[in-house]
Amino acid sequence: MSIQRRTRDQIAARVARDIPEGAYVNLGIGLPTLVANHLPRDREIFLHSENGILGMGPAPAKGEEDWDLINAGKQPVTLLPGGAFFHHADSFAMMRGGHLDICVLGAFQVAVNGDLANWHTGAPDAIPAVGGAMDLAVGAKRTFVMMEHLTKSGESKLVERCTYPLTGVGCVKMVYTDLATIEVTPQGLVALDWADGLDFDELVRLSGVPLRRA
Amino acid sequence: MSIQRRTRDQIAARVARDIPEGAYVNLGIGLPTLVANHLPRDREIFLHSENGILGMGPAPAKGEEDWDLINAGKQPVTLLPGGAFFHHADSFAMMRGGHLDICVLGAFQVAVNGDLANWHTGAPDAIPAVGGAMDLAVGAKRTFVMMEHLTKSGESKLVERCTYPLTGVGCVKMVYTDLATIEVTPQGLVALDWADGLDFDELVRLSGVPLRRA
Amino acid sequence: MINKIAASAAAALAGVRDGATVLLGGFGGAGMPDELIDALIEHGARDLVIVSNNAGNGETGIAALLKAGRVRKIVCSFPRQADSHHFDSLYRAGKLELELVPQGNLAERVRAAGAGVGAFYTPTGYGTDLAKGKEVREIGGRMYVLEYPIHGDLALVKAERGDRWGNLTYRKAARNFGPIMASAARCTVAQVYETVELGGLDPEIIVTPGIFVTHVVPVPRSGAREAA
Amino acid sequence: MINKIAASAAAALAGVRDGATVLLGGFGGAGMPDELIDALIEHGARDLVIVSNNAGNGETGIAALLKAGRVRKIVCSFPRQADSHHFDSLYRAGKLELELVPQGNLAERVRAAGAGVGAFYTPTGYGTDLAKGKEVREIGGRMYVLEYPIHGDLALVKAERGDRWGNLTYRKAARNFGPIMASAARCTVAQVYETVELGGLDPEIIVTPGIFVTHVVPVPRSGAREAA
Repeated sequence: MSIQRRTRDQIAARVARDIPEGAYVNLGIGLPTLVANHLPRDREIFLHSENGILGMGPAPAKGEEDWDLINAGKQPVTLLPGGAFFHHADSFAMMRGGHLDICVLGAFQVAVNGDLANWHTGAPDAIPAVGGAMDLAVGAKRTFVMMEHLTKSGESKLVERCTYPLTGVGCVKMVYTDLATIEVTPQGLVALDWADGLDFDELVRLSGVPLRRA
Repeated sequence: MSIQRRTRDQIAARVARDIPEGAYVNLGIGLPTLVANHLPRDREIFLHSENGILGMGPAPAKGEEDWDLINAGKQPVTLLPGGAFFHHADSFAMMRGGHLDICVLGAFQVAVNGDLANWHTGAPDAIPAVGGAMDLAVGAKRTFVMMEHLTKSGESKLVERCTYPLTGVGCVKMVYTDLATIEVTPQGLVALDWADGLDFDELVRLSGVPLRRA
Repeated sequence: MINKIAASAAAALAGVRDGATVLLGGFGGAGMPDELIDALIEHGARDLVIVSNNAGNGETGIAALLKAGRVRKIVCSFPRQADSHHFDSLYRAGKLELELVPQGNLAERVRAAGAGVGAFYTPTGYGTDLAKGKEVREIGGRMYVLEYPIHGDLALVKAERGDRWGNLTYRKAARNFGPIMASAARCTVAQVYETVELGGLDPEIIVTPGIFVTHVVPVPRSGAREAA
Repeated sequence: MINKIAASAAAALAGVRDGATVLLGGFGGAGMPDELIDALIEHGARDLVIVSNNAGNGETGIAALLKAGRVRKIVCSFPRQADSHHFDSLYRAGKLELELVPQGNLAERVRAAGAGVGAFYTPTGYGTDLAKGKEVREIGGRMYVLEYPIHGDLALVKAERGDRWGNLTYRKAARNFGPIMASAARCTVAQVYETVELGGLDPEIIVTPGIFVTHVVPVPRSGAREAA
């Protein structure tokens, strides 16, 4: 059987499974925003947006957009009944103060010790932009990463040591990819589950770093 | 002519003369609260209370007291139209951040360099209580002191060096007493005006510290 | 469904342990969570560290907690009041430790705990006995004292209205320390006079978002104390 | 009588000097004081240091200020956007200095300026290139970076309603950086869609009290830009 790589929606659904009712969660821009579509409707989860929103709801219907009500990616959103607005210092106090249970971020690389690189390729001509990534990475109680397992050229994004500039030191707790779900533990990386048709040894080979079974 | 000591109300009125329209002002507990009664009605002045009020109005009519609306001395007050409530961190940010133009405090002693002692006699059996005095003393743009010139035993409260524990270092700009109005300058104390019937040389003698005429 | 509205104050405080650091909202009587303090006395926890602006007066609230002998230490700015006799006598007898903190440093230290700030430089208190032994630094020609956050195990606050997600509004100057105390504890319990449906609080006027609140305890608006 | 409502944006900005540090509210387009930025361009001040979350996109707001060649340096967290071509080309040509700051450190540094905090220890950025050369310290087993306040000569913010004392309310997530920027500058100018009589804003819902505001500039709600 060939490897059944998980689609972006399947990865998002896998992340959603690990978000319990009542959790305060920040979904980073890009891939992580997909997770919102997979949170079960019967589970109350509080979505935080760095620009001063708690209780963020889904995108508005076409024609109903309010440009004073946007998310971190500057896309229109809605507010659930029970939601609240606050200013930026208060919003980042929620992160830095450890009040968010989970944040989900994209990544270029995750190291075996939980180091995260997701903001800058380090290329000399790249225009750097960090936004709230560094605050989220170290502020949330648990930082989840959602990413493709391999780069376009086939290299593993799980690394011994990040070669891209760091976003945070030792901050990643879980990694969700198209190939596997991996927990970062003090004893190293532990694979919890992996794609259908993928052999564990093959996962280790593709990952290029030590990996244990749960 | 004998010395016409200024009454508490006369001192308060003298302080009020130096508070311009539009000033943001905190009146400390005790003697300084009298100043509010002497602010001209045609002058808009913003009174701040440390417990989260800006735009504080006069005491309510008897029977109209609202115990959720009290001043720093825990006495019932009112709120003017245009007033606002905020929490304690924001309230002290207004002080510490230099947003108050003037605060008026009582004092045990003021030193020639502007050091202030007003929170503790240092007596071994005294129960210390500092409240917001230290924050106000160093936070306001200009700190005014309102006090009796002499202690009950006739010693000057203007001193070369405070013997009571300090509230703030070099923070006092003006001193208003029953005998005189004195400015604290980098070149020393300067008497701006003094009580009727009081000779300047007598004021210097009573003060016990170097004093210049304006 | 998330419902933070507790069955009772006792239920909300069931997990409190001996030795806990308890942050209390309130300035004088305004915003003082009297009913929650009564429940804390009922609960029986001992060796508490109390962080609040005042040290109680009369016979209720913090004074009652002191009288019951439950407090090991109090961190506050203004313990001395007209009728703070329970504090006064325990303090004079050496039975109560006091950490006196300038009010703005108290507020900022609590805010720092809630905001994840490791420490901060404040101009308040520099050169005074209350900064003795503390690290100082000159920044931009001005002298500052290094102060550290005050974290709570428990915060008790009095709000006006709340909903099942824990969102709170306050009333007038009873707001005072409530919002920052609520942000700085592992468990925050708020007493409210009114609970409303989700969406019943305008999202523009929520002062404490529910993320800072663990339990909401409704109390009657006109208790015996109010009538007294 | 105190009346902070200005005759025009131009009048409110008359005192701006070359080289000023200008704090701008807004996150993307929400809360961006476009009309005040237009007036700042009209005013002609040069060599400005701009502090804002983004570095402008399209042809309006900060992008227009950049295009007009008035900015020497920009302090922000997220300059790169889909159509941030004016920033991109100036930056690549070495004509614009960039200080990149993690968004939460940016917010906290501005808040510290408004609150009179001399410096603070933040966990954000520790061990990264953005903390290179900065002082670090271990506090309670965690590593922190020392960050300093960002003071402004001028702050421009977009609010929703204001009164003649300068009290402000905001609308939804357009609040973002507005309140902290307003608190951190020597002169703060707020554009509002509506001015109300004193007392027309509920004292419980005023987000920026007038103490932080120098001038209030009414602007029409449905300008050409909104309709575009």
